[in-house]
Amino acid sequence: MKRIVHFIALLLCSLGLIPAQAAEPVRIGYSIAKTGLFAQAAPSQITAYELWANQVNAAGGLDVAGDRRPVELVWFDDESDPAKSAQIYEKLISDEKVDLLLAPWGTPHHLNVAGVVERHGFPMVGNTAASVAVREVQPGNIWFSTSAIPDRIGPELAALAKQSGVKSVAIIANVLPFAQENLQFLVPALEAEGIEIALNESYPPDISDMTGLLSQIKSAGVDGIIALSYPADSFLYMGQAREVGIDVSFEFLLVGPTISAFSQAFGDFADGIVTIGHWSPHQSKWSRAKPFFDAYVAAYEMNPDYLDTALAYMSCEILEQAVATAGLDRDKLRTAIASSTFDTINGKVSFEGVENAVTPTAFLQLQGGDMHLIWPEDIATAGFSPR
Amino acid sequence: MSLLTVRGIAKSFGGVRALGSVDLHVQQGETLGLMGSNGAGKTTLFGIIAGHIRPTSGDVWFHDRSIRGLSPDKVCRLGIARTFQIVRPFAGLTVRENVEIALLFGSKSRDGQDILSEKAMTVLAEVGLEAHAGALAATLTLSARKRLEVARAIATDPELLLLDEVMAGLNPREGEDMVELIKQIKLRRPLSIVLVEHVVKALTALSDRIVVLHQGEIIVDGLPSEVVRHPTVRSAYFGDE
Amino acid sequence: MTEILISPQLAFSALVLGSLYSLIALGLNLVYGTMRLLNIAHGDLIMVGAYATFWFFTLTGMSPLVGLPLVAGIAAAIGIILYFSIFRRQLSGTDRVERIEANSLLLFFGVSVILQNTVAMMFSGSPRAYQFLDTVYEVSGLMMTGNRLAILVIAAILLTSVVLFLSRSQYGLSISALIQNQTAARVVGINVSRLQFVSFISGFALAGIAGALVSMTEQISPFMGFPFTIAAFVVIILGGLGNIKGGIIAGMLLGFVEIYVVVLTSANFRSMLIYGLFVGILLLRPEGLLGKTRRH
Amino acid sequence: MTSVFSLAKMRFVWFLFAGVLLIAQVPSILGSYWTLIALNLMMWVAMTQSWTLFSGMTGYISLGHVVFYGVGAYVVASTFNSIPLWLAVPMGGIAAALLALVVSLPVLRVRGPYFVILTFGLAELVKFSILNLETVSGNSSRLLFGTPSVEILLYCMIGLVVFATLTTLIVTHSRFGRGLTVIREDEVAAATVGVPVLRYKIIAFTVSAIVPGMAGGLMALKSTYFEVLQVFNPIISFTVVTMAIIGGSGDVRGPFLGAVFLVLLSELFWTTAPQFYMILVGLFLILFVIFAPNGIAAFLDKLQISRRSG
Repeated sequence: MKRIVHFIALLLCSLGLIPAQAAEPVRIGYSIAKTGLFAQAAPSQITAYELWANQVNAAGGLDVAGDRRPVELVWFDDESDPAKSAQIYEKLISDEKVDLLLAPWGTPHHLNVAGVVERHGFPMVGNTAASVAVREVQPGNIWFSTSAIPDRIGPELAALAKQSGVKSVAIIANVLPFAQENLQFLVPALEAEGIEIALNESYPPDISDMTGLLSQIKSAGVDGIIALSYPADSFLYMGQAREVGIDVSFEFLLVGPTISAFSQAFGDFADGIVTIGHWSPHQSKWSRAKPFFDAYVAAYEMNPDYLDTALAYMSCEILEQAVATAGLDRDKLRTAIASSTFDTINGKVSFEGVENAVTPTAFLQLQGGDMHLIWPEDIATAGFSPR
Repeated sequence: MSLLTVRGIAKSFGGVRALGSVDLHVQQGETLGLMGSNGAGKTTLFGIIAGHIRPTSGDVWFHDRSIRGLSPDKVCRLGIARTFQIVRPFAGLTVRENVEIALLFGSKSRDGQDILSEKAMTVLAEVGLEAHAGALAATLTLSARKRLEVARAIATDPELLLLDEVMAGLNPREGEDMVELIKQIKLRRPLSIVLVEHVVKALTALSDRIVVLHQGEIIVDGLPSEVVRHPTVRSAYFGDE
Repeated sequence: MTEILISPQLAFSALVLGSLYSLIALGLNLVYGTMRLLNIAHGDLIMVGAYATFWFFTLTGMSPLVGLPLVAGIAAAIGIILYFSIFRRQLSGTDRVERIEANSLLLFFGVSVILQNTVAMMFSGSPRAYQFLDTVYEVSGLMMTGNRLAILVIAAILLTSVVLFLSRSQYGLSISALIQNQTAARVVGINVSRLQFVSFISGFALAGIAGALVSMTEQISPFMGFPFTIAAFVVIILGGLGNIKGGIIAGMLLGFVEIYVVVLTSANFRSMLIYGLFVGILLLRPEGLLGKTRRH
Repeated sequence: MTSVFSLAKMRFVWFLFAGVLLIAQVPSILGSYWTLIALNLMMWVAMTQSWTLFSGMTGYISLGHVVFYGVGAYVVASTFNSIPLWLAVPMGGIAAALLALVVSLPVLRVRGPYFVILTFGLAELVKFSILNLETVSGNSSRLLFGTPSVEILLYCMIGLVVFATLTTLIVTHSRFGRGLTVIREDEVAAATVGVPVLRYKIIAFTVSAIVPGMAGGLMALKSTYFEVLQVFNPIISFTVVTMAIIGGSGDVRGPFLGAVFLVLLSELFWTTAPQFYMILVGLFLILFVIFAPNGIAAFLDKLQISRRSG
């Protein structure tokens, strides 16, 4: 019920009854999808931003090349419309005159905003964009922290499947871009690994029952299932796969399992599900990982999204460390982000062009209610365990 | 050669027969009365002639061309106008605008707004509604609406006018006025009329000839004087044995 | 292929989906049929029902099934507020039906926006879910998850009881009469506005219950309602607006088409075929499958 | 539509064109952000104006206007870099009109809520068909780099607004327009007095698809990323209907009033109360329908009358 308190506080704030932060704060702007198609994905990102801001302020403020200043988040609702998102960054930069920018949610928004930050020469560290399209973005003022890019996921996933002893797979894919991009690179990769594709079906985003699809998969008698799914259909898949009695050793869902609600809905049954993600609190090599996890759970009474929340928080850390050295000067900041190496909850991160050059494309598996990195070896926190 | 010829028109709605092979012809300039109890098929016949209803079989000729299956607006522009038993004025428009529309689309004339309004006023004068020209059609009394219905029909400058129970629901006085009105129209305009009416007095007063429809069949066709003497009609309308 | 087609598994899923469609359509039909209001906030009432159930369950551990009357009550309460604050005024007006329909479209659009964003503001947009009745029962090869079985049973009970109520009880008959013909109903001395009120809030209550059922199997979020609204409209149009039985049949039909089409063709064509079927049927039968032809 | 009001309307139209000229100055005066707002505003006006041309006048409320917008956007996005834009955008308009023409015959057979939902369903059908098309052809999303500047798009959009407004204006005062309005009044009666109902409906429906088609094409160029679900988003249809009804449909002024009102209103709330601006917008919609059920245009007329008489 924290939410309600929160909501009342916000009401009072916006009515100006509660005085806002004092003392020359650093204003950090971003747009979020509070409403519309992506509204249910956005919180995973916002919570990261808010948590980070609170932590920084609690620690006496943001280190701006030496002197500490409080941070103030400035955001607007982009209604899940990428065009509106671009509009908002235009406003944040030219009207609101914010000092720093954080990224919006999702690939379409990132790509639209890329044009704006480029035009204004305003550096921004991206997070939740995952598409080969990011490579076409002209480098300079935007960087993508993610390593979950389809043309890398394909081969890696195929390799993981191979290593996990998968001989034949069934693939079902949402027709939306991210899933289709993955499909495009996955199929050849699987063939290269000599894994037979027994079934390959796409389905529309508003599919409301998968029994037919799953029955076909069941009768195909495969030992691996790769569902290139979005959150809603990941839920649908889980619930009905269970009913139909799907029983394979390797089960992969693209987007969904990292969401806290997912494990709440399926509990133990979700155990063994593999998904994309390159962060886990269990990786002891990353000293910041566990503290972040604990702080998040304490603040929001739920687990962070292992992919989006982690990415969002990483981008904050990168920005924080860059500002610490370079201050708010955009050119200095740009060079700092482009050249330095950062210590994040996801370990060391540095950029080449627009891409994260360090973090490997990795996979998570739900094991005993926890998310464990199972691929690649060097960052794995557990081995793959068949369902 | 007659103005309107109906040949073997039959119509059934979902198996229920409304009209069974009706033959009918209307001569140039004549007023034909159509008589018959409720559900005899009078309105259905009007609907078929005016193009609102597709006949199951049979054909309708106007002058020397078949108008079977033409859309109502084409039929109208060919010169057949009809009124509805339950009047349907353009409630949101003024009385004058109602008539203007009919002039604009029904008649072949293509006048500017001013001439149009003038013409509309003359038509309204003809039916005695000029006083209400500016009023919204929705606000009219029933008898006024019936007149508007007639005005709109004659404004399309028809050769054949189908009047569907224009007296229904009117009190005797209004009824007589309506009879008078139709007589006047008939005098002023070179048109033929088919008249559906329950009020036998009005029917006989106006018609040159009367046809009696009974359960979708024509049972009598003759001069008013003959028809009122016909046994079936007497039993049906005057309740004699 | 064929053994999949004849497998009871598909039939079961089709029944579950169909009964859900029928249920959400029923609520909408009651509101439209009696008042000619296009309730495009219907799905959002489902969303509210889902959230209420979720919170009851997570906070008090109350079983969604036990909570059904409570959730129905909440939805009905919203209905009551809306009826007295907005819609009674709308209906008392002497506007043409088209106007009422157009305006109701707008009013409910507003209501929808408000509901969605209030919930989003209070509970955030993040998806929620809970575990309930998810043991899988097997009956001679047919596997049924508890919560899906529950959906089927409850929906079936509600549908039959409403249909019986409308066709047997005096009160129900007068509602049907009202749906058939407003003016006639007035003439025969039926207290129209009271009946309208009753079916208005029953429509809302049914939406709430549908939401409770949905929440047992799906993730819920503040903006989950729209697809349900659409489904409901597709169904009641197919069944013929205001035709209660027609709506139920159409709902079932849609459920079966959806399930079997995926198997027979490809999942990829699912939405195309659903809407294709919908458009197609309307073109062949402008008044819906079981609608009566209206005269203009 | 008595002469007094059409005079009032004419005057209003001059105001509008003055306003449009003013909006053309936005880029140079108010800068990039407001240019985007202006572009949106003009887009909504164009969309709503074109909607009014058919739905406003005939009373067939279409909830599928987005389909034309989406088709236009799709044409431009899919031919990007292979066909010059000055050609592609009009092609978008033509494609949309063709679609309208093809579906008009069957679709226009149904009335009332059936039509409302049918148009919606049709839009969804096209959306999913194109989505499949894109999946099959293996480009589920498209990048549009090197599109014309927002200023240029704004000027083109203003052009569309002028075009759409003039069309509606000419139509409302034409024989054709009067035909359409009586179709709204009573279709059967209209036919009986000789109004070619079906032909008129088809023409109006087809013409009303051109502008949204081109508007969609232009808006596709505004963003670097094209995704089918975005340009066929049903919310666009809802917004158009909302603006039309708020403004007062069946009247050339309505779309301007409706669009300006809603865009500025939400912009205002959106910036001042980001947490719950949508709720405020929702409330406003409701209050609006209750207190000005016939739209702003009618509301203004009322004021005019009362000023005259009082």
